[in-house]
Amino acid sequence: MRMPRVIVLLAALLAAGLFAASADEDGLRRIIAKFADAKDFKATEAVARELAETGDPAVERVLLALADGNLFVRKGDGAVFVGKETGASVTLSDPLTGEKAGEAAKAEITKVKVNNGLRRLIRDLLGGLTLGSADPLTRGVAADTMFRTPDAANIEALDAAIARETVASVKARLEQARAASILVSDGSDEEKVVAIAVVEARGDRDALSLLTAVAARTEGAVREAAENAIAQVNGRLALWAAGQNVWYGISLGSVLLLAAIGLAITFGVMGVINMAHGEMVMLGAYTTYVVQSIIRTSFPGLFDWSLAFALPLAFLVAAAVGLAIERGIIRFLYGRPLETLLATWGVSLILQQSVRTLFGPTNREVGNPSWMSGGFDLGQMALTWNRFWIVLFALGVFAVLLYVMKRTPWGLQMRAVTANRRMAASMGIRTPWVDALTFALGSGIAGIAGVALSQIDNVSPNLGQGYIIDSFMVVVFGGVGNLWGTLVGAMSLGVLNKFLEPYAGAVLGKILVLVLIILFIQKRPRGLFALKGRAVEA
Amino acid sequence: MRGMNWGMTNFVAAGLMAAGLSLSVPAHAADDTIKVGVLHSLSGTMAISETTLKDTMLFLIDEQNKKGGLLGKKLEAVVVDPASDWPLFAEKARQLIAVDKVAAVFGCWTSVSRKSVLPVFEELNSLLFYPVQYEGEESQRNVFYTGAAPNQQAIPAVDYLMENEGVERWVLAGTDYVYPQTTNKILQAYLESKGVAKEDILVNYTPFGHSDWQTIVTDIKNFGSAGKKTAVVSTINGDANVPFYKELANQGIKAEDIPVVAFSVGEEELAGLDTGPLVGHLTAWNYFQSIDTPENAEFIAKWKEYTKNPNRVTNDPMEAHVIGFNMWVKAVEKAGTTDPDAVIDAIIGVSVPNLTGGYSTMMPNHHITKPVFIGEIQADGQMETVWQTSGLVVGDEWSDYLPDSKDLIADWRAPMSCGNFNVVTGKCGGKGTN
Amino acid sequence: MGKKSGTILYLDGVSVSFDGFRAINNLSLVLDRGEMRAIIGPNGAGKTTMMDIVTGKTRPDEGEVFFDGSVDLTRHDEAEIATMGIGRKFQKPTVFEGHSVEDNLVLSLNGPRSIFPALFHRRSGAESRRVDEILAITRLEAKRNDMAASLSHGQKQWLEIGMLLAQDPKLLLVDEPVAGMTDAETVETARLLKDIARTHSVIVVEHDMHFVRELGVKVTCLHEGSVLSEGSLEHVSGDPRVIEVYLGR
Amino acid sequence: MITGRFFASGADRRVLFTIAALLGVAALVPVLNLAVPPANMFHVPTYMVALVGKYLCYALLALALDLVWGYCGILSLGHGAFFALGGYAMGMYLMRQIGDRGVYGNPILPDFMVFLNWKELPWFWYGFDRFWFAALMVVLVPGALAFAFGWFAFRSRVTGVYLSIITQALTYALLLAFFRNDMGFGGNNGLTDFKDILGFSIQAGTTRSALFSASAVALAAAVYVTWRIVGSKFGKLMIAVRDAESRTRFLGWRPENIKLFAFTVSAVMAGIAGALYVPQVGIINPGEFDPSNSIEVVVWTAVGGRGTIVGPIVGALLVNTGKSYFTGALPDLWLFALGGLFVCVTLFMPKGVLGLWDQLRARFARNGGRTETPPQDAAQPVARSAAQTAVESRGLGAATPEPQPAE
Repeated sequence: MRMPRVIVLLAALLAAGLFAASADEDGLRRIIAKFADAKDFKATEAVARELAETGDPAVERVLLALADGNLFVRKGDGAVFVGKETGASVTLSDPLTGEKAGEAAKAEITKVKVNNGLRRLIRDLLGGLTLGSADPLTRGVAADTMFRTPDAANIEALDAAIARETVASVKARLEQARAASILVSDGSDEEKVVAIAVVEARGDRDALSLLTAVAARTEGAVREAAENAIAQVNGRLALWAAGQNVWYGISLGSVLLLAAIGLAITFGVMGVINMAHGEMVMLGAYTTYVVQSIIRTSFPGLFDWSLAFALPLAFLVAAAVGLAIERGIIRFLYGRPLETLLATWGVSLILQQSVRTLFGPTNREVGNPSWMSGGFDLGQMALTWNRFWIVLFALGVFAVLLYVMKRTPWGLQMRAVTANRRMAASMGIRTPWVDALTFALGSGIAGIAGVALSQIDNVSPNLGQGYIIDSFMVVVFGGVGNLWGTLVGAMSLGVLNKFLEPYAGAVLGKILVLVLIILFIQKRPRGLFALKGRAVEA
Repeated sequence: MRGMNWGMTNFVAAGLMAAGLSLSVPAHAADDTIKVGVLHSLSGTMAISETTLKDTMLFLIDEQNKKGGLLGKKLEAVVVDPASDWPLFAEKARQLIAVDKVAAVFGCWTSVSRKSVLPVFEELNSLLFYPVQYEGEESQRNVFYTGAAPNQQAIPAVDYLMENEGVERWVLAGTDYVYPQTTNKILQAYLESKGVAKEDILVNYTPFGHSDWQTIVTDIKNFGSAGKKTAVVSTINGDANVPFYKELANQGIKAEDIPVVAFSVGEEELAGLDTGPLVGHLTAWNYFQSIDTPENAEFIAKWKEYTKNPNRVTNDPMEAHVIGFNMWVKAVEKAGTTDPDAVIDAIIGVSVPNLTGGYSTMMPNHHITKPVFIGEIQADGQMETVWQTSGLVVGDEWSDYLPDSKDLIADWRAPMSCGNFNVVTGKCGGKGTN
Repeated sequence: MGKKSGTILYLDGVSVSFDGFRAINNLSLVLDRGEMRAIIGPNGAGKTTMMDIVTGKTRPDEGEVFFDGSVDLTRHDEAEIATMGIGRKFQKPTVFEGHSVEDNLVLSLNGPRSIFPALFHRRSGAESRRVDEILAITRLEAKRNDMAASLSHGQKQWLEIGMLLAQDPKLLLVDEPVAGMTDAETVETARLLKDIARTHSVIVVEHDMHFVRELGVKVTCLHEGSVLSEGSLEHVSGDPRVIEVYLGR
Repeated sequence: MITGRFFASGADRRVLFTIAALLGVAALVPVLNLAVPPANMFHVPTYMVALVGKYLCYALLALALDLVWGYCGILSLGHGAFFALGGYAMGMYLMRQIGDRGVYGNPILPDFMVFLNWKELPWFWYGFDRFWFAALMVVLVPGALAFAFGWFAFRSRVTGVYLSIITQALTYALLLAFFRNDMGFGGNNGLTDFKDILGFSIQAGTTRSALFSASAVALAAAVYVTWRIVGSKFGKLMIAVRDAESRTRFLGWRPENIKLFAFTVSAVMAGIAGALYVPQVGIINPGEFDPSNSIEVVVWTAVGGRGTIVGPIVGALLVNTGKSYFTGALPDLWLFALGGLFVCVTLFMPKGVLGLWDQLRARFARNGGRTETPPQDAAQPVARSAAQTAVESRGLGAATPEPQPAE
């Protein structure tokens, strides 16, 4: 299978532009009909290859349909169709022209089965076709595909493409693909050494894997060059890996920050140990689920905006529940922090079981909007969009909260009440309401944290429990009553965790972090940013 | 003064007595029913998986009663909640057997819950049908393992990847508990026996409910970029799967590049997941809801009707309960009694139709025969079978790939009646290798 | 060294600050053996912080603190300082509310302070006599078996002073002993303190000028963490600076 | 001495009565279980023996917690860790007792090590084949951990909520550690499949009864020890530390040592409870380290009445009976009931069931024209119910409870 298929396909593409219709439609139909007889993946694969070898661009429709699992065979007559499932029936269309060919019940047709190997093959087969695409992005992707599956036969096509290419970045990738192809060809050593330099410049994991393969199979100067290049690439990758680790740490830290920041208010400012804090997070996540369910059934077009609707609602739901807990239970227990702890633990059990009764014990599906799916590369670092937005979101929440506390009249009242309750009361501040609203604020923040966490974690009744201990650790480590402490605490625990993980493993890393926190508390019983004071302890 | 003392006595005594009274009430229920114990967590961390199985049992018992019950008596389910608390499993098992006098118990999910109740079933001589895929290395007289042993799930999956996807490099990722540990030990030995080099196997363990997969997914990505086709064999437990798959998808790992084959992800777990990015990843089970047989279609229809929920999914452990329950019914009918000893003797060799178009048979080692299916996850959260074993696979309780268990077999039929018979030394009791 | 001999408490150049706020600023104070001293000053003048420093609760940033002429108090913690013979009464009366008045005193009695003696402790006759004595001094005989929580505010103040006495310290630090007391109680307290001062060195922090007058001892006025004025009450209250920051207005 | 104090106060009488009742049960239950035929109405089924035996271990754990929380003011949210460590020490002994009767017939290695390809016994398993060594470890391991932890924590003056949270971190860290299969404690499955204890089959009725009696006697002994500690001058010091730690310090006592002693004694008691628990339930696994288990223990203590000796025992028995009942009868409601119990006890019954009992008795006595006062356990923390506080605040304008920011 070392046919110069790319050239063939390219030529076919040109031909397609000259002649509107395909030359040998009947031939293609004969091949397509073979899908009906393909009993296993090997047979299907052979048919797909045969199709691609015709070089006819019209086969793209069939192959894409096959890859997506949309190719069907009618049981009655063995005719092959591209189908689109709509409910119980399937809308059929012609595999070549795309003309509508009626509907069929699911029982009347069978799907042409496809597996990963086939999908991979089709991707490679189609890769050549897209090298001449008008979209530079697609051309780039095609070049990368060819880089990963280098083939000496591609060199000519790549040369042609490089000559045509106008976009510098795509051109560079095409050249890398060409260099890769040279490395697997039987070209001269000099040529290969030059190619190695090109590949080395690329400097990513793919380059490394290619170079490793080259080093293993060659001798002499080429091998030496490849080994040097490997060392170079490895060195650079190690630096990037460190950067990647920091990012992971920040990303984990931002999750911790989100989970802990509400607690920093209820625990730090009010001294209330809210063990039901995790359940506020859970309520936020379930609110997201409900919002998404409504949007899915009623306004599917708005799905990308679902989080925007969920945020305020989650805040309100969690804040309302928080308010009810404060008015109903906690206000009777002020000054008895340990008993608050017990009562709120009870509340957390009740909330968990309520959610379990209402929504069932299983995970609920919360989807990522399109702008939170996938990722992008920053140099050799892979960043995912959902983590990226969550980091920004966590910092945003932090900033808003800081603003509320420091710059708004409400924040002023809150701080006044914290500093001197009696004085504040005599100044006309309604302290019970400030307490209640502060608690509601902390709970509401936990609710919006739930919206963010629903994007990366399970939405189940147990969601909150997973975060409660970590949140307490963050607040206590950072220093109670200090929002900045919470920020620094969350980030440093996140980064620490991620730096320990590669050496100690995820479990041991976490244990080490816990032990470090315990030891740290011995050293600084009031946390990282504790306020010093002369207040006599009771 | 004296009144005071009596008050206290009554008080303490009342506490103890309340326990006795409340727990022994069901014992006086009528004798014209056969009781079946259902021991699945309805609260706590395992409720997520086990609640469905409780419903399945109630459904099956309901169906059986519609057919006229068993031995002329109606069946009655006794449901308890061991609340994902392992010692509570033992307590509840004891209660079901000793107080409620159930004829058989269907229950447990995690290995530790099974381990916790084992001594109770042994001591009180009752029956447990355990419906979940597990690590093997066990065969007990009172337990029937209707889930898959490693050779009915893990090994066929690895075979498939090797043969059909040409995988040469393996990541064995699991949650750090016994099932993944043992399965991975077996797989490692198996892969090495197939000529896979040690450095081409990466083993990774994570805690329960692990939610931050960034580092590990990157490791997998890096491991996979060594120029050899790589696959992930995932024994990651329940809850941790959702964030794992989300991270995989977001980091751009596609099934075509690095396929993940999972042993603990079924229809039920996928129901809580946006499956779009997972399409093409694999699962290995002995049953899929999507399997197109008349038996399965009928079962699914009845199940949806019973639960009054058209979206309710079915999964592999449910099928295991169906098989196990039908086997027990058949064995009781054969023995003419629910007496455990009689049932244990009668059930071996009992064959009942499974939902995938064949028959499953209870083997002398208390494991059953099953077909193995490899499925690809589809966008609708269902699996599409891409491969299946040509015949039925017999559950192998003692793995052939672990040095200390390769010589062991279990056979609970009359003369041998042993769960760990060593074929080399010819003795019961596992001795011989050390 | 010479300056320190004969003193029970010697503070020189002591400073301490919290988060940039200088609570005590270059404070120097000397108390002779057997002397009773009243300390006055507005809120935030550093009175309580000074006591914290003497009793080991707060470490000074700089300066010398000596007890009994030779013991460097900055090197010891609260419990050690207490066993050396410095007793402290808090501003807010702090007694063991869950214990009877008698038990409060028993726990305060001078004696071994480690675990096992406490575990196997049997009360001796001498201890019982001492408890009776203190109950008499503090006029709490009738309340002997009552829970400390049930005492009135004034009685708690007295109980706390009684606990100090039971400790048999060389130096007593008494923070606002008459806050919340009736006039009659105030007079009684003054009498009690004067009584105590015959055998002990005492520092009294108080706002109540009548009470200070009643004590009739040397007065130190603190302001912003350092000594503003020192001398007889007449001298201090006549000091224009004192009038400006504290008495006047 | 005991007789002299017998009539001293209601609280003491209650304690002595509990000891007597426990010893009585210890003697009687085995007879009723083994000698009385099942048909007889006085027969105690084995099922009940196992169940109540388990409760007694829980009661001992609750009592241990009460010693530090009720009397010394240290709210430990990690007492389950000491319980589990004691349990593991016993479990390791029982594991070694299996000998070559494990499924693989390996005379040295426990089964879980065999199938994970361990080649030799880890060093920390040495010695556990002897009962005396295991018994020593039951006491020593929790004690040493508590001592080391307390030594640092109390010396650094980590108090109140902070202490509670780091005790929680402690048990959480241990939970994660014991989950690791590499630790050599059987991972998630823990230790199970026990056969013998001291040569007696663990499943035999006589062994069960003996274990039950041992639990009852151990609880009685613990009640006695706690009672003597609490009644001594040291006990008064513990309460003093609880109510006014800095006052104690300024009197020259070292609160850190007082707490350390109480914490260590309590951990040892918890360890013994765990050791008695394991052979009766037949399994020990890392789930026992779960922080929520430790919090549940706190609830038993609170329900029964903290700062009393009998309270935690009553609480443990009551809550667990309720748990056994509800998880069977109304599985869905169990968490609601438990959660509601938490809330109600803290709001309306700060002195627990025992406090409520005394209150009701006092009212009954008043109505009946008698003047008997309820036994005042001097050790009860000064706590008021929300209802009381609400009434006071309305009527007298007294201070309402207010939030105090954690420093």
